[in-house]
Amino acid sequence: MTTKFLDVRDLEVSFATDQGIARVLDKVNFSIGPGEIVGLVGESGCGKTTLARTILGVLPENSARISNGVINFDGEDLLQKSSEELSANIRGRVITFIPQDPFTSFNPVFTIGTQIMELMRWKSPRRDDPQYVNSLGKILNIYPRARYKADYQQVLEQLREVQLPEPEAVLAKYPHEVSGGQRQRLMIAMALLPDPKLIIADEPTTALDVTIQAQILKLLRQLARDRNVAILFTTHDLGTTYEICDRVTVMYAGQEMEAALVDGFFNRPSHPYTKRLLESLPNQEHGIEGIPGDIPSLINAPPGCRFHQRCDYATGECSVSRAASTEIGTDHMVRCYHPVSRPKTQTEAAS
Amino acid sequence: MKLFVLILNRFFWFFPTVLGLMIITFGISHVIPADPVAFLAGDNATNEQIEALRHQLGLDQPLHTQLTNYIFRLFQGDFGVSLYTLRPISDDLSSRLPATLELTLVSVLVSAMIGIPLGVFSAVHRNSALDHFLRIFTVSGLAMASFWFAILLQLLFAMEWNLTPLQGRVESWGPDVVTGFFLIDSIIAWDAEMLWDTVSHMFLPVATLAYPAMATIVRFTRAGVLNAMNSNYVLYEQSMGFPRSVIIWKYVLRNALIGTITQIGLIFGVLIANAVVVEAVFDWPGLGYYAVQSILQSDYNAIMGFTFVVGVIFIIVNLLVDISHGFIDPRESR
Amino acid sequence: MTQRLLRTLMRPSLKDLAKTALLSGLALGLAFTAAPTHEAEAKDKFIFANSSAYNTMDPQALFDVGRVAYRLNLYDGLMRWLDNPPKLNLWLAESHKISSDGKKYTFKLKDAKFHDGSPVEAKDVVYSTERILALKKGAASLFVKVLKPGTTKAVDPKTVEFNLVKPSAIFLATIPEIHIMNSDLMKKHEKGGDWSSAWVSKNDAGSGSFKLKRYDPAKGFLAERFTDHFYGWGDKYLDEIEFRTVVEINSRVLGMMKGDFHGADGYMPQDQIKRLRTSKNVNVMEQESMRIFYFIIHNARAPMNDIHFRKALSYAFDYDGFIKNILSNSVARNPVPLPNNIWGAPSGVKGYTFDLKKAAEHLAKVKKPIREITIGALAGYGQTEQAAVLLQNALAKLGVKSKIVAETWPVASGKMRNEQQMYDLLPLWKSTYYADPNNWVGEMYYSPNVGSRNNSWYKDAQVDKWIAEAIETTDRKVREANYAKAATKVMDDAAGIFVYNTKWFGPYSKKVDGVRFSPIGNAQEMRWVYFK
Amino acid sequence: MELTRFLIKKLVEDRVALLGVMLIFALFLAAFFAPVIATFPADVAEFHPKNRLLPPDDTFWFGTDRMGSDIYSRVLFGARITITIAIIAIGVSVLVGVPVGLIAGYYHGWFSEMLMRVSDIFLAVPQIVLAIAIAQTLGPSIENIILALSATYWPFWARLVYAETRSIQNETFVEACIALGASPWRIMVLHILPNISSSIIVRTTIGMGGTILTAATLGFLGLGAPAPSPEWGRMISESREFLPMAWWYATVPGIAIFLVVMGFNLLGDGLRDILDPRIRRSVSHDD
Repeated sequence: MTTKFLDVRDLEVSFATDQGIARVLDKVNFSIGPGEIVGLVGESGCGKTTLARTILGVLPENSARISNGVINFDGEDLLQKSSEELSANIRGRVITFIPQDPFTSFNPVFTIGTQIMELMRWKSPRRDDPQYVNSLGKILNIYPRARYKADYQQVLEQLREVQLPEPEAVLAKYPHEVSGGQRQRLMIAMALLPDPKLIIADEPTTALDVTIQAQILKLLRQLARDRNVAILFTTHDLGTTYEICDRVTVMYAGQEMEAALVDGFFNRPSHPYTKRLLESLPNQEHGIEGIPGDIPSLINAPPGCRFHQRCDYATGECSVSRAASTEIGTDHMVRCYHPVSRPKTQTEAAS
Repeated sequence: MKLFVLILNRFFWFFPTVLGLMIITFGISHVIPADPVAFLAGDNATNEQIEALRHQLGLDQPLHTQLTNYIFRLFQGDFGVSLYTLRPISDDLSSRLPATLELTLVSVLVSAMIGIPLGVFSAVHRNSALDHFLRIFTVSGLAMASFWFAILLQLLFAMEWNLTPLQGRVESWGPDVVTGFFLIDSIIAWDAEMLWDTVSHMFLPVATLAYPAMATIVRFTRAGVLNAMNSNYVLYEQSMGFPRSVIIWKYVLRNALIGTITQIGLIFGVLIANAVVVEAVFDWPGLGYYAVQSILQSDYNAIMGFTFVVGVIFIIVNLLVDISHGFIDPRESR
Repeated sequence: MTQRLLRTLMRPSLKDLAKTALLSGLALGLAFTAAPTHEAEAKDKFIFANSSAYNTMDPQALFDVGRVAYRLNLYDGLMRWLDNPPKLNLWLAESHKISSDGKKYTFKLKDAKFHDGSPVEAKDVVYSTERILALKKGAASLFVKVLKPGTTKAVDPKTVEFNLVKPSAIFLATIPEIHIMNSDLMKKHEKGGDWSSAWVSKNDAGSGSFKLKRYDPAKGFLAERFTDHFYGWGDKYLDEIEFRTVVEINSRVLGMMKGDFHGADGYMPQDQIKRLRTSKNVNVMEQESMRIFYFIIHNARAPMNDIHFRKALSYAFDYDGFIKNILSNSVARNPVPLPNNIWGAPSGVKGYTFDLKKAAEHLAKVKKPIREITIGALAGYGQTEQAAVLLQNALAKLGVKSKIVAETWPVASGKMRNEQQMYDLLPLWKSTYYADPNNWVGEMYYSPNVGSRNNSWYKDAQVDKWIAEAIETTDRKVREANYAKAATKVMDDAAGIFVYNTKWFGPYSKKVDGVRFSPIGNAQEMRWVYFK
Repeated sequence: MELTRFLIKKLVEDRVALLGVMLIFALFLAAFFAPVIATFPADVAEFHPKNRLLPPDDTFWFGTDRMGSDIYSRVLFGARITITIAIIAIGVSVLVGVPVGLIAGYYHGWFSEMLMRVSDIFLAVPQIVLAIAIAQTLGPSIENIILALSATYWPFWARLVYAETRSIQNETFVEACIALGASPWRIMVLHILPNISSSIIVRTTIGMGGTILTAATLGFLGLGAPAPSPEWGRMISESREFLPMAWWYATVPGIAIFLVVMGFNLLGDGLRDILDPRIRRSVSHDD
């Protein structure tokens, strides 16, 4: 199995709401290998966005609380890092972000150029390159002219790479002056510019219309491959997951249920929830209304597996505790006492 | 394009509004109880003389003729003569306008330069002690009667502690007038003492005018910043690790300021109005002081001239605000 | 599109602007440490803080004591009042002669120069006189009845003669109010028969001891010593005088105490005078002035046309409360329409006292019902309001309703000249315009003056007879007697409520000396003053 | 009416607004019971030159004025004047402004356009300046102050109501009424007015504060009630020539004005947060 260069263990995040404490992430395990594209699938409200934001360290300070867990990234625990350190050395440098809604994620009153160059100013790969750093510049904290030029060139190339026509013109424009698709391409470009190790793409295409979605996704996948950048790709859309992901992790009500390679996931789903999810594929975007009952409230949610109330296989223990995550196939983990389809293990085969 | 339409539209309405203003002032100045002509004619004028003067001033003509004349004269910048000094009012007003403008402009600057940062702070640290303090601070600022506040300041700073001058614009005659703005003129005259004199005379009146203005600015900036901080682009900027200071002071502030700028424009107009009282308290030789003097002398022509001038300034400011708003906010001008 | 272009164009320029602003700021900061600063003026400059604004420099436009300074210091008259009690001195005139019929006054002029160096000649006197009669402003009221336009003649450059319509004993006393203006200069600036009013309201056409250097209606005026002044100068004098308008009384007081001002108006509230006395810089001069405070009563209108009601009014005013408490004894009770300290004032009259019982008795004799009485007051003159309020208070106790109308002086003075519009009562001061009993009782209760200076529509054949006689004759004895009688009669008729005669408390810097007080000039003639 | 019940409930929750309510309540108490709670009720028209300008002590809680009257009592009676001015002036403004706004908003056409232009012109001059001009020409008196204020304030309501009417005009329930052939008046009064009442309430409350300030200012400039009226602005201007000795003379009425205006502003803000969701989202977005 591949080395896990992002490894989330027992992550527990809760939000304070008027009704009470909501455990939005309940002991979640999750990992990504280098250069891997991992889809984080689940209905809206299942906590995938929270997970993304937790990794980035941009949870709303005054309401969210991380009560437990580790986020191992390249051998260091991000949770141990100060927010200053995160924003200076991690965010926008080794981990970048593609937002869900390209329409509102650009600052409306600055030209696109201003905003991209702002990013480059702080996050350009050349940032610490001695040939561009001059001591005075460091003190006065100004953007060295030489580096600016170099960065600007890089930006132009990058924009061409994401297939934006006449990049210079685009840079002079205001966000409201370019189309949604173009904006999302810009977002991708910005995500790639600092040349990161991991891109966190939070439902990057839901705001776009279907035809564009496909292009954008292909583009994203291809660019990631070229540079061997890992992508954490949250979506509620199994279709897109199938198209671009290497691996999938399914979440339900703040718990991860199953994690597997795409092929294993779609062919041998073994968590009851996953199974139902796949069965309801034609209209899966409406969640799984096929299943009686509905998603439990995350506020003082039942202990154990949060799916058990709707699960046909559920037994007493399901409501008491969650099963440990067990490997039931190559790189195929599931957290259930009653996995549905258990393929033969090597030993069984031998005998 | 849109911006041009906006500007055109505003200009299109400029003149009708001014015209309306003229009609209002005319209307008011023609319901006055006492007979201005009798006063103008002097203590011992005979009735014949009064009638002669009335004719000379065209006050014996039918109202509509008078109105048209009035409007024509105003458009030529002729406000008539002061009933008290017989000097053309336009002279008096123009000689006093700079004093008022200087006072109000400085006050606007001060209030903005203090108010905006405070607004941002109280938004960033909302529900902090500072935030709560600022809320009280601003609310009181808006509830304070400016003339009373002015008197309190005088009582403490000038009378009790003798830190600042009590009144006036400068100790003696001020620098040789180039722009009429003493701050600038004293720099042109290269006279440090004069500059300090001017500044020290500004402390109290500016404080009086700037306080409520600042209160408004703080409130609007705070609201604007809070709005912006809950926006997606801030989330994005954070997620991409932009330095917090840059996010707040550059990206959030610019958005928040769109609302604030509009306010500042309106505030400027309001300040010119408040200047009436503040100038009266501080004997600041500007339009307001002139207006109050005219009130004490029942110099109707002067008062109407003042009303008209302030009105026009007010209209122009609003015009500029609308237009500048179009410039600041790119979305306005698609 | 376009405005984006604009914006992109503007952006760098704005940046530069900011930079330059910053740099220049620094530069200035540095520069000012080196910048030259005023050395204190070597000249002796006297700064007077005046309560009312100098709206004009035209000596014939105004005739009030509050702003007499520019008339006294920039202009000269043929004669001038000096000292207290005031004496009439020859000034520009070298001598004067009155014809036996008392109708022709001939003045010989001294050799005097106007500020532009041209000589002061008879034609200038003529011009100035004609101007007063034509403009009918300021002091004109004193002359329109005795002088007809075109009757004043320049016999030769140094001799001028006035031809009166009828003899007038007070004409000489009013001569100082004809301020001589430089006729050539004036005619140069004449516009559309305005007698150069527009020009002279900002400029100086005089021959006075000081010549106008700077004038700003909002600020006041600054004048420098006129070295060629005919009167000549001793070795002690002021080089410059500045009369600055400082409306706010506290500013005047504070300025005096700090030593920024060397003089201020002499009719401040006692509370402030007390404060001034505590200062080591200020020396408060005290002089009995000739400025009586009284209520005009509209004698022609019911119920005031009933003597009993008027007497009731006179008994209903709390003289002691007003003088002792509100004015803390800064003034002297003055029961008649003549200042106690002018000749002709009847001696030993008690006058009315605050006595509600007597008032009630008189009121009982008045035909009922009594309508609501309107008491006027001068907006901005606290004392008139307080007096009015005090009277209202007492009337209320007597069951007489009254309302107070505070209006500005121009409005009030307008109404004072109109029998219908005039208030029932109006408290105000009568200052010294010329130091002659006629200035008071003669102006205020002489029926021919009804509507102009007799604002109480008081008509009494006997009083008229006495005053007429007193104006005609030059016999001091007769005049003295007549004015005394008239004053007493007016008091007995309770034609007005006569309250007090002002004391003048002139705050002057301890540094100066030579201040010369006269009720007419209020010590604002600066040629006598000098720094110790 | 359920709106009022809702308001009361919310206001009790919002402590700041509650403070405002209490201040206003205090003002009305002072006004109504002035004769009772005043220590020297007669001093509004009674003067005792002997105890003139006495500093605060246990007989004269806030000292005495230039006529020797008890300032505490006079300030209480001053509240009556303040209330009268504010209520009548605002009342008239509302009674003029709201109908104008409704009509101009409901009907489209040159007449509406004209109405709005007129109100714009009035808004083009700073209120206080116009008020000064009017009050000055009419001569100093309470009535004229009220007149001046009404004449200058009505456009605010006209503008507001106009905008609100235009905005909800196309909503289905209005169109429904039109379809049902309800008379315009019926629609305006029974359907539109209730829906915009909340913003009118907010504007009016805040307007009160502004009006009181303007009125006091006019009084200070000597355009208000003549002596011996205990109008607050006039008291302050009277006091000036006795400063700094008689500091209490200027301070007390000033504080009175301050508290009252503060009260209306606080209440106004509270109401706005409660009634106007748009602003609530932005202004008080404190998680």
